Parts: sequence; structure tokens; C-alpha cells
Amino acid sequence: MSSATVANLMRGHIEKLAAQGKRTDGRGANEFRGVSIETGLIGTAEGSSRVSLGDTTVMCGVKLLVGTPYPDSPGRGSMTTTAELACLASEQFEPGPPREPAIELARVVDRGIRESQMIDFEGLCIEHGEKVWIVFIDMHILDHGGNLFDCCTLAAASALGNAKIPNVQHGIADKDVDLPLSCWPISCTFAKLGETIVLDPNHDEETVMSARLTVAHDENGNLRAMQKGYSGAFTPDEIKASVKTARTADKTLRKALKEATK
Amino acid sequence: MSSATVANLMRGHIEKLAAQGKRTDGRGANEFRGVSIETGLIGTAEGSSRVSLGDTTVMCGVKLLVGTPYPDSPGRGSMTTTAELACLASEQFEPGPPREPAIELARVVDRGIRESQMIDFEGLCIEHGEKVWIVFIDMHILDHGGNLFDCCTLAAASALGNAKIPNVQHGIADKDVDLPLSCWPISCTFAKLGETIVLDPNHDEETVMSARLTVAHDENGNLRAMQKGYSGAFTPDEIKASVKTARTADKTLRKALKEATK
Amino acid sequence: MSSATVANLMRGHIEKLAAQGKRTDGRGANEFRGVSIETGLIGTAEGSSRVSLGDTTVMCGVKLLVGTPYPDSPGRGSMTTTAELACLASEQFEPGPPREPAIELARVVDRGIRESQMIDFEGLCIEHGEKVWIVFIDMHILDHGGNLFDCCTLAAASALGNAKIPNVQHGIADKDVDLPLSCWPISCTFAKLGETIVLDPNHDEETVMSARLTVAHDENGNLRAMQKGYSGAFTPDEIKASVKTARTADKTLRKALKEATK
Amino acid sequence: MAGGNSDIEFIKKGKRLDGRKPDELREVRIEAGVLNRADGSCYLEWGNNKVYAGVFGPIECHPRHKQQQDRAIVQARYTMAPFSVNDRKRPGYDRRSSEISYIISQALERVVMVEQFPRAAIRVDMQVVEAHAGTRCAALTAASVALADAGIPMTDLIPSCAAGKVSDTVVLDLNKEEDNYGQADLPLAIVPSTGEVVLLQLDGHLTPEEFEQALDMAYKGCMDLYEIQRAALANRYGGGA
Amino acid sequence: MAGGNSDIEFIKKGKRLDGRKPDELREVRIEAGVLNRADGSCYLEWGNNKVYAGVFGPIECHPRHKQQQDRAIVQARYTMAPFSVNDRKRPGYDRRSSEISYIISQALERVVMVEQFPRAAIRVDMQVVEAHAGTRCAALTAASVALADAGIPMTDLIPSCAAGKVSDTVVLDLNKEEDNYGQADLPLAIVPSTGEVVLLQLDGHLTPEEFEQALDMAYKGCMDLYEIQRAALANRYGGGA
Amino acid sequence: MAGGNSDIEFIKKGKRLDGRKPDELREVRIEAGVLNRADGSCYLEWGNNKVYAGVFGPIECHPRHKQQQDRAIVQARYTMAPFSVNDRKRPGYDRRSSEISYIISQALERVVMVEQFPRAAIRVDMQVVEAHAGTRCAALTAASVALADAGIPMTDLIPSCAAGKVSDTVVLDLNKEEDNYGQADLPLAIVPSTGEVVLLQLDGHLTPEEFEQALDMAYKGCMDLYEIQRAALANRYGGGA
Repeated sequence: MSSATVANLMRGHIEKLAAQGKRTDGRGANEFRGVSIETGLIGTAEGSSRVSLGDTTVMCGVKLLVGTPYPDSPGRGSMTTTAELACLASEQFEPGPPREPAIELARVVDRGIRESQMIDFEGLCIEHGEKVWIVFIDMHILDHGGNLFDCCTLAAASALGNAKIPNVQHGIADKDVDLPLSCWPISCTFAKLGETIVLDPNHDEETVMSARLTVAHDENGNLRAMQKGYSGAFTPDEIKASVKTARTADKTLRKALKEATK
Repeated sequence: MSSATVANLMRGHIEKLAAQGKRTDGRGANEFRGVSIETGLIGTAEGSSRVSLGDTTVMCGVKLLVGTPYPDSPGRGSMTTTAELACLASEQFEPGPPREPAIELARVVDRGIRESQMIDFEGLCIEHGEKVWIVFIDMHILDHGGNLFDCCTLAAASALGNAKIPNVQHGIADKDVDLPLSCWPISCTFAKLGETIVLDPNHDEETVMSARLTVAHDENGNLRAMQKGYSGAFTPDEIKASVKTARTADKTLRKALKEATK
Repeated sequence: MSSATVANLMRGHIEKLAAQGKRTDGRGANEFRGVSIETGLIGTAEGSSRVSLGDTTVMCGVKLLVGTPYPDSPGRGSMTTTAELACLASEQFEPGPPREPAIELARVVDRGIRESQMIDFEGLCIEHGEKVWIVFIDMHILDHGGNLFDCCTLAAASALGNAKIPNVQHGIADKDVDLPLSCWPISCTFAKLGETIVLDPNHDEETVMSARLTVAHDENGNLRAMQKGYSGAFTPDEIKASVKTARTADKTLRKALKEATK
Repeated sequence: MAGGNSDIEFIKKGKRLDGRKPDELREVRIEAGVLNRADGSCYLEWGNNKVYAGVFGPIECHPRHKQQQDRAIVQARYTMAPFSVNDRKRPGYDRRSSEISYIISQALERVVMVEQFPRAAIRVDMQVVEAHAGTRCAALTAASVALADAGIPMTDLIPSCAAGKVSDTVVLDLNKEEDNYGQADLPLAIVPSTGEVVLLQLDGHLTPEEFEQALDMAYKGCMDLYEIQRAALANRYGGGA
Repeated sequence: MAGGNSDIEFIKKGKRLDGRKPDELREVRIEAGVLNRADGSCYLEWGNNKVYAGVFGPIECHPRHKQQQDRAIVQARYTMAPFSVNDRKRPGYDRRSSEISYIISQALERVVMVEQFPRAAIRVDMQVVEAHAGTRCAALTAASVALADAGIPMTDLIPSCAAGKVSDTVVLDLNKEEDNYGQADLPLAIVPSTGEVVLLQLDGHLTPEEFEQALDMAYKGCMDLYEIQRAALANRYGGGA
Repeated sequence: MAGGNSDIEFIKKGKRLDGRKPDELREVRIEAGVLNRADGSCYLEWGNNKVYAGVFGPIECHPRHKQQQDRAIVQARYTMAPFSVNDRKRPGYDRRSSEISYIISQALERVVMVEQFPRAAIRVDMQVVEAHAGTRCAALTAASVALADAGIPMTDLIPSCAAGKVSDTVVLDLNKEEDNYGQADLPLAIVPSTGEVVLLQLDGHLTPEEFEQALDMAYKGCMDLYEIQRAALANRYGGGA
């Protein structure tokens, strides 16, 4: 059978299951796969995490370097986010500069952290107009088992929660302190399978989904970021319903994040 | 018919017409197509123009930024020229970094302005050795209907003529003033069609021309820049004759430029 | 005959000869091809050389520019090495950014000079923490007749030996002086042809060799750099034997280098 | 979205600083068929935003490995001219342009009848020549008009419009200053005939209630734009607005 | 190798600063089959070095012009994560990574039975997530375990280990500080069943005697690693170490 | 061309600062067949300019989409070595090299009998190893000698030479200082047998009369170079100069 035929058979199977409220891995429609978070594994990073969501694994490192502030925000630190779809994570990932899916992934995670005001950038000012901390968030995808968006957001949040400002090493203060964080965004990604919508798509479901919707809330249940992807569509009612679902579905991840960063 | 056959038929037709002193669009051999110049369309640019020459359209923006002078010319401003062959302008233009034709186009326009001493770079010095104005001339080709060289040179000259030095915004003086311009180069481009030479080739004529010659004069009838292109050839006498033709043929464009920048 | 067939016939022929202690160009197994070194050919370079080893030719230019030292070595100059496999040197060399063989070549020569401490970088400090000499070693391969490693190392050493620090031009001192050099690394490259090992492989031998071993000694017979290449292998005993061979085989090259730089 | 730290009062007596009501679009002007060379084209002014869109296609798909056996692909490309912003933008394709081009391509594939042109590409080029907030919506809105002008078979047009939040008020179509100092931005694009959402992003901070209000407001803005899109095509091809 | 200018005394009473004997490896831990998606994989900790290796193949060879008619090619790729070093490394492929990938590819082609898969590629991706000297040896050591885990036919594994020189003493497996201030570094990789050397480099300064001593010491280190590699595979596939 | 702002008096008593008459070339030395690997080659010294040219071809055309069904293409590539100028040039291909390569390729296609080799490429590589004004003319002059040395069928050689203007005087073949502070530069290349111009550029400021004078002077310079080119080939292949 051609790979197109296989894909169509798989699509039919997955969509039929979904219409019956079932999934290939036995989960309910709005249930996350198992999550595990480890932090502080990387000695060369100021903060680090390895997060698994089902069989997706992401390693995230946070580095803090001293730099000069942007002229238009002399009293604020800054941040940069990258995502590396390492070749070992998927047969589909090719070597070379980041392509559109990797760029979209890094930018959505970046905006989720930046626009949610998770990091208090004014707290990263060392010397007004002269010296600030620059936060580098680098995510390495080690295993692509579906739903990179939620796994990466969780990995970035965990690594930021784990990070210490290296004051001692840079002779800035006599104690290393936590990053000033004020909000904890958690994202929930939905996939449209036929006419059904499910949370946290696995790799096979992503292969056949027509559309994707990522919704990030903070711990107060307010929206902080959204991104719709793929060429399929959602109705406004489907979107409103997914947002409501996300508001409670993120509890599992939020609990794991809290434990990992306490 | 293969596209090579079509091209050969078109070549035969155009060359035959040209030998009879005729052209596909009814013009005389040394006649420009209709020209229109609009300036000041772009609020975010210090100077701007949209120039059409027949069905070729180029938009040019001039930005003026404060920068440091080159060490070997501490009392002079500088300039940079780019040409973007936007994909919407021609089926032949491909996305990606500029290729040889776009590089040649930008460099010829740049030299035409630079070597004609159109801009008085000493007048762009703000603080000797410390601060100068850098002039960015960015040309966006919107419609490629032939003869980009003349249309781009005219667009650049019009946008420069339209530009104001943003002294107020940068707190350098209390009035914005015109760019210091001392010379107005106008280029005339000739195409060799069979044994005939015509001015201002249109898109079809460029498809079949064997050689191209661009000649830029200043308002005093002195030469400021030339560029020969393509793998065909001109005799020295053809070149001398074309230079003479250019000296009077540029009057239409010069008049339009003067009106647009007065 | 297909080119693969030709290559196999050539391989058989060369390996058979080698097993009999013979080579296609009549040399002994551990004999270098003829070497010639010219220096000081390039007026725009602070030092230069053109070195031929058999029908391989490399031109090397050394430029000395004033720059700022690295923060972690404020009292030391620095250096940069590049190798350009110019298209005219071989049908196999393609235009474009350097590929793996060119990168390996430049890095091996660079390490040979850097790690052998050939250049006294402390002698290149002009003003502690502020100004140092930066040494640029740029190698242009003009003719690829095999064994680029040894020819490039020799070209770099010759050009460095030829270089003068341009104190006068930069107003630093009233006399130009030699670069402070303290060691003269010479590399010997061996090729494995079947079960035999030969020194200084020519172009045809490189086409069929299974493995390559480069060994660089200083003038005291101490090792300064090594690099094994290709997917074939050497036994530890073969390596030890080659190192011993190199210790005496480099005399020809060393003599030519000494004469060229005296 | 610098995060709403600003002390600017963006709404006074029910009016915004530029005089608009909270649910009012900036002025939009659309003209179809403005370029000679492209198979279809569109020029759009939206407030001070200025965008050209041009379409070529169906054409052969480059690079080959992107060809789809059973359908065409839509290759949308969003570019900002260096002079389109106050601080000159470096020429070339950056990460932001790449993401916007990617999501616009996906949105357009929803309405283009791609299965009619196996292995082909449909190229949509959008050139922003002046930018004042909302350019991705402006570009996408212009793109589907250019596609229609090129005669590409489509199930519908795609209008696109953002809602946002300033001074704790949900408003339609943020202008540059509102975008710089506002609290949230929610760009939306829909297929009017089916009511489907094909593009949606959110940056910022919205309560659940504000989100539903913003989504509905942006949806209504899209429907208003749809009328302007259709009028532009009617204006070009006859039949009256 | 800053050239041994340091005044640090690296060996005191026959022990190195980290307590090791001159011919002692840092602690090495190898686990095979750690990734779900790759055909074969390996995680390796070596002192504080941490490396993942993953294998896909045999697969179609891209780009086409690199295909070999009579055999597969091994496309090894060594990458360091930005956070793997103290001063953040810029993401992307630099000249150092390129050289290391090249020589690791060549070494692996010695043991992979490439002639069984004409025109194919075998992709080996090595991700260094924490780096403390010796990462090329660590990456290559992990690579052949991942290849075996992927079921790729091989004549043997390839262990890799460096010897070096500090304070005029030849030692095995330099740590970060020894590498920064040491006098020489000699990375080696062998095929244990045949005793062949498939990777060898040297930077620094060694007398003829020191060289032979270092080569022998590194060779013995490789043989020790070989046991750890085999134990890791036995641990995954049964059969006892 | 810094624009002639200099106060330097470039002509004194009918002689230039380097002792040449206004219409005199710098010394030119051409040697054909200097490289072993290339199918044809040339080394040229022109004043202090030093250029190597090497030719491979006809060979298969890469990339494939550049192939022409009915003829060969000439792929000329002009490169300056980093050490060829006083301020080291960064290695790699810049915009200037790209333009020069493009116009040299077009000029050479005029004389190479490209229709004899459909779908092929003829590669001409020019390496400037020392540069003192006039290197594009030097490179093109060397290129056609290398093509002839490679036995590529051609209708003629192409000599190339510039005229210029210093201290309001038209002169032949500007040297470095004249180029830096001169008033105009007009590089020219011709096909001597037909009298055709295949390359022409002008930067600077010339009156109509000066232009005709410069064109004629450069033309004559090309004819002088043509003799040197032919002598170099005769010297290599016999037949006397």
C-alpha cells in the first residue's frame, strides 16, 4: 500500500474512534497523557528541565547572560527563545536552519511567556541603561510524539522556575536568587479529528488532524495566548468551548509544574 | 508549441518590426513610454516615490538614520541601495536572497547616484567623526514591464528629491530640511533587437533583446554612468550614437522628475 | 567503461604497485615529491608564499590587523585560518561556502600552528587589554595534485616566516619587525593503499586511498599535531611506525622551509 | 503588547484617541486588479497601512519535493518593505515574516479549491509598503481578493480583522499606538459563508468574558470587511456593489 | 590546549585534582533505547558530559547527489545545545561541529555494513546537552550503541576515548580543567575486534615516548569503554553483561 | 572614484605619477597553461595586479535548472583573495564579485561557441591574488586566454582594458591611486575581429567629448592587449609571437 493509502486508512480509523468519544491510546477526549518533569539536570545552565508528555520529550535550558538593554527600554531585561527540532526526535526533522514549524513553535512559546508577563523584566535590570540580564530559553526536542506546543511551554516554564540569577559568578550580589516570575501560563492544545475535537493529540492524531488550537491560561483562569494552526477550521462555538475546557483541563499540568518548581 | 518556439516566433516578429522602425506598442525607436511619478506616499519613509514607466512600476523609499561615519571619511555621510524584485512583479522572480540581476540593478542605480555626486555627503555630517546621516534607498519592484534600470533610477531620484532630513525627530535642529542634492542623473536604456537599437524596451522586447545599454546623463548633458548588459554586442559607433540619443531623449523623464520634486 | 570501473582498475593497479614498494610516479614509499617555495610575492600581504609539492600548488597570504583582544586573554594576539578550495584547482571543487573537506583542512592547519605554539601570541600584544595584532592566514589552493595538508602547512609556515609586523604603517613603532615565531611544525601525510602505507600521496593515490594520517613534528622531533582521515583504518603499530618515519622524512621540507625563510 | 503598563487613557467619553467608537474599523479601501504582470492583484489601504497582493498560478511547484500528488499548495509570502516602518527594517525574510506567511498559507488553503490542480503551486505575494498595526490581517484580506482577481477557484473570500483590549476595554482593530501600549490583540480570519475560523491568534491578557466579547467583535469586523472585499471585486468586474 | 602555560599542579601524590589515577576514566553510564521515535538510541553520561544519540535508517539519501550506487552513507551529525556550555553557544552548525561530524561519519562507516544498503543513508544524530571536555569521544561512543540498538548490521562497536598530558604527565580522559590548561590531547577511537584505529587526532606537544604511552593508554581506555557499551546493550536485550 | 575631490596633480609635463604617458598601459605579462589540474589556465600580471584563471569544461551543468537545451552556459566566477587588498577582504562571495562575475559571463558567451555543447557548462574561475585597480579587466583578459588554452572553440579572444579621467585628462588604464582619486573610470572589453563591444561600464563624470576620447583610447588599449594575449598562446603552442 502506498503511504497515502495508509494515511487515509489511519485517518478513517482515528476519526471514527473520535466520533465515538474514543482514542487509539484509550484516553478520554479531554485528557492529557502522563506528564513528568525533572529540573536542574544541566550543570552548565542557570535553569533546566526535561519534560515528557506521553512519548514526547523536550529538554529546555535557561541561560542568563549580562548584556546591554535595548535603547527603548533601558530599565528592562530581555529574552530570546529558540526551538531545535533535533534530527533524532523524528524521521521528518531535517538538518539545517529552522523551518516554518520550528519557527512557529518557538515564537508561540516566546509570546506565551512574554505577553503573559510571566517574567518581571524590570526585575532583571542591573544598572539602568547599562546592564541587564538577558534570558535565553533554548528548547531541544528529543522525542516527537505529538503536541510539542504544550510540552515546550511546560518545559520553558519549568526551566524558568528552576533558574537562579548567577549574581555571585558575575560579582553582582553575594547571593544567587530566583528569577522574578509573576505568572504561570499553561497551554492546552486541541486537535480537530473529523468533526470531533480532542485535547493533547498524540503523534498519530497529529498526522491526520485538520486543525490545531492552542490555548494558554494563567493560574487565575485568564487567557494569555492562543494560536490556531493547519488549514482546517473551527467554528466560533467550538473555540469558545475549547477555551472553557482548557480552563479546567490544565490542572494536571499545573500541579506537575508546581511540584517541579517548588 | 513549445515555449522556445513561441519565443523564436516573437523574436522574429519584434526584430522585423524594429528593422522597419516600428514597435509592438506603436512607439518610435527613441521614444519613452508614458511616465508617471507620485511622491510622499509613504508616511514611515523620509522620502518616497511610486514611478510607472509604461507598465513597469517601482516604489522607492528613502530612510535617513543617524550612524557613525566610516573611519576613512569622518566628515561624510554614507548610503546603501537595495532592490527587491518582489515575487508579485513577475512570474520569473523567485523568493530568496537577491540574485545576480537584482544585485546588478541595485549596484548600477547605486553607482549612478554615488558617482554622479548627486548627494552632497559632506552636507550629511552631523558631528565630525561621530555622527552622520546614513541614506537608505530601498526600491521595491511592483510590476516588471521591462526597463527596470530607468524606472529605478527615476524612482530613486524622485524619492531623494522628496526626502526631508528628520532633524526635529532626532533633536538635531528645529527644522526638517531637504537633502543636499547637487545633480540629477537620468538614465536611458537601449535594447538591441536584431540589428536595430531602440530606447526603453518593454517586457516583450527585453525577452528577445541580445544586448542592453544604459546611459545616465546629468542635467548638463555630461555622462555620469553607463552599463552594458547581456551577451550580445554593440559597435563603438552604435554606442556613441546611443549616447547622443540619450542626451536629448531624457528630456521627458527629466521634466516629469522636475515636476514631481519641485 | 563507467567511471566506477575505471576507479576500480586504477585502485587495483596502484595497490599492486604499492605492495611491490613502487609508485605510479616512480617514488619510494617514504619520499616526498619535489618541493618549491617562493615568498614575498604579494605586495598587499604582510607575508606570503607560493608552495608547490609535486603538482599541488598553494598560495598563502598573511595579513596583520590591529584589533581588540579576547576578554579572557587581554595580553595575547589572536589568529584566524581559512582555506579556499578555488574552483580552478580541481573539477571536484564547487563554488559556495566551504564544505567539510575545506573546513577540516583549515582547522587542522590552524591547530597545527596554534597548538604547536609556533606564534608567540604574547609578543603580539600592543597595549594590554586594548590593542593586539590579529594574524589572518588565508590559503588559496590553486592546483590540487594531492596531499593538500602538507602543502598547506608548509605554505602557512613559509608565509608566517616571511611576514613583517607593519609597525610603521600603523604608527606603532619606527621599524617593521619579524613575527615572533618559536617553533616550526612540518606535517607529513601518509596514505593507506591496500595494505601498504606511503608518504605524500599524489592525486591518483588519494583517489584510491582508504585512510589518511597526518603527523606534524617540530624541529626537535616532538609531535605537535595529528589527524587521521577517511573511513579506512590503521593499526596502532602502523601509526607508531608512521610517526617514526615522519620524524626523519620531514627533513627535505624543513630544509626548503629554512632556505625560504632565512 | 508592551503589557498595558502605560498610563495612557485610550478611551474618553466612549471614543478612542483617533475618534473611533470601540467597535469601529479604521477606514478601509480595496482595489482589485492594480498590477499588470500578476495573474491577479489587489491594493489595500487600511488606516495608514498599505499593502499590495499579487497572485501567480496555478504554476509548477518549486522546489519539487513540496509538490502534493493530489492537490495544489498555496505558497503565501508576507514581506515588509524596509521603509514601511519608522526604524528601517533590514531587507529579507525574518522569523516573524516566516510565521505570518505560514499561517496565512494555511488559512488560504481552506478556501482555494486545491484539489483541482494536483502538483501545482499557487503563489500569493503580499508586500507591506507601510505598516501601522494589523498588517497580517490587511495582507490576508488583500490576498483573497487577489486570488479571486486571478480567477483561482475558491469557495469564498477570507476577510481578516483583529479585536484587542486597551484601558480594560475590548475594541476593534487596534491602531499603532493602541497596539504598542494595549493589553491584548486577537487577530481573526473567517470564511463568511460557513462561519468558520481559519486564523486565530492571541497575545496579551483577557478574562473569559472579554475573550468571548473580542471574538464576537472581531467576527463582526470580518463580516464588514467581507462587504468591502466584495464591493472591490464587483467594482472591477461589474455587477454593482 | 592553551598550551600548558598554567602553573596549576595537576597531579599530587599520584592523584589528579578530581581524585582519579592517571589512567582512570571518569565515571561512564550508558543506556540504550531511551527514545521512542528514533529507530535506535542511546543516552550517555561521562563525568558531567551528557549526550543523546539517535539513529534513523536505512532511509532514502538526501540530497540525491550524495547517494552512492554501491553502498549506504553514514550521515553523522554532532550538535551542542546552546545551554551545554557556560557561555551560551549560538544555535546552529559551526565549523567545529562540521569537522567533528565529518570524522565521526568516516569512523562509523568502517563498522556499518554499508554495502548491504545501496543508495541509502543512515542518519546518526548526536546531541550534546552538557559539555565538560571529551564530547567528541562521548558522542561517538554513544553513536555506535544507538546504531546497534537500531539493528543496523555492524562488524563491531566503536568505543572512543582520549589520552592527554598535564603537568608533564600522560593521563587518560582529560576533564574540563585539564583540557583548558593541559599540554596535549589525543582523542582515539578503535574497532576492538580488529584492533584498528578509526579516529585519531592530536593537539599539543608530545615527545615520541609520551606519544606511544598516550596511544597505548587511550587504546586501553577504549577497551574499558567497550565493556560498558556491551553491558548497556546486554542490559537492554538480555543475555547478561 | 571618490569623485575627483583630490588636489593631487596627476599629470606633470605630459607624464603620469608612475611615469607613463596618458595612453600607456601598465606592464602586462601573460602566461598560458600554468596550472596542472585545470583543462586550461592563465596567469596574468598587470602592473601589480596578479590574477589566475582556470577553465573546466564542457562539463555537466549544475544546478540542473540552469541547463539550456540548445547551448552551453558560461559560468564565470571572479574572486578576490582575502590578502589581495590592504584591508583584508572577508572570504566569500560579495555583491561586487557577483556583479563582476555576471557581466564577465555574459561577455564570454559572445565568443564561446556555446551552441556546440547543449546542456553543458563551461566553468571559468578567476582568482585575484593581488589587486591594484583594474582587476575586472585583468580577470576577463586572463579568462579568454585560459579558455583558448583549454581548447574551447571560440570565435575570438576578449581583451579588456579601462580608460579614465584624472586631473581633467583622459588616460588609459588607471592605477590604484588614480582610481581612488580620479574623476571617471570606463572599463571596456571587445571582440577584436569584429570590433564589437561586449563589456562597458562607466562611473564618474565625462563630457560628451571626453567620453568619445576615452572609448577610443580604451579600444586601442584592448587591441594592444590582444597582441599580448596572442603572443602568450603562441609562446605556449608554438608558431612564434
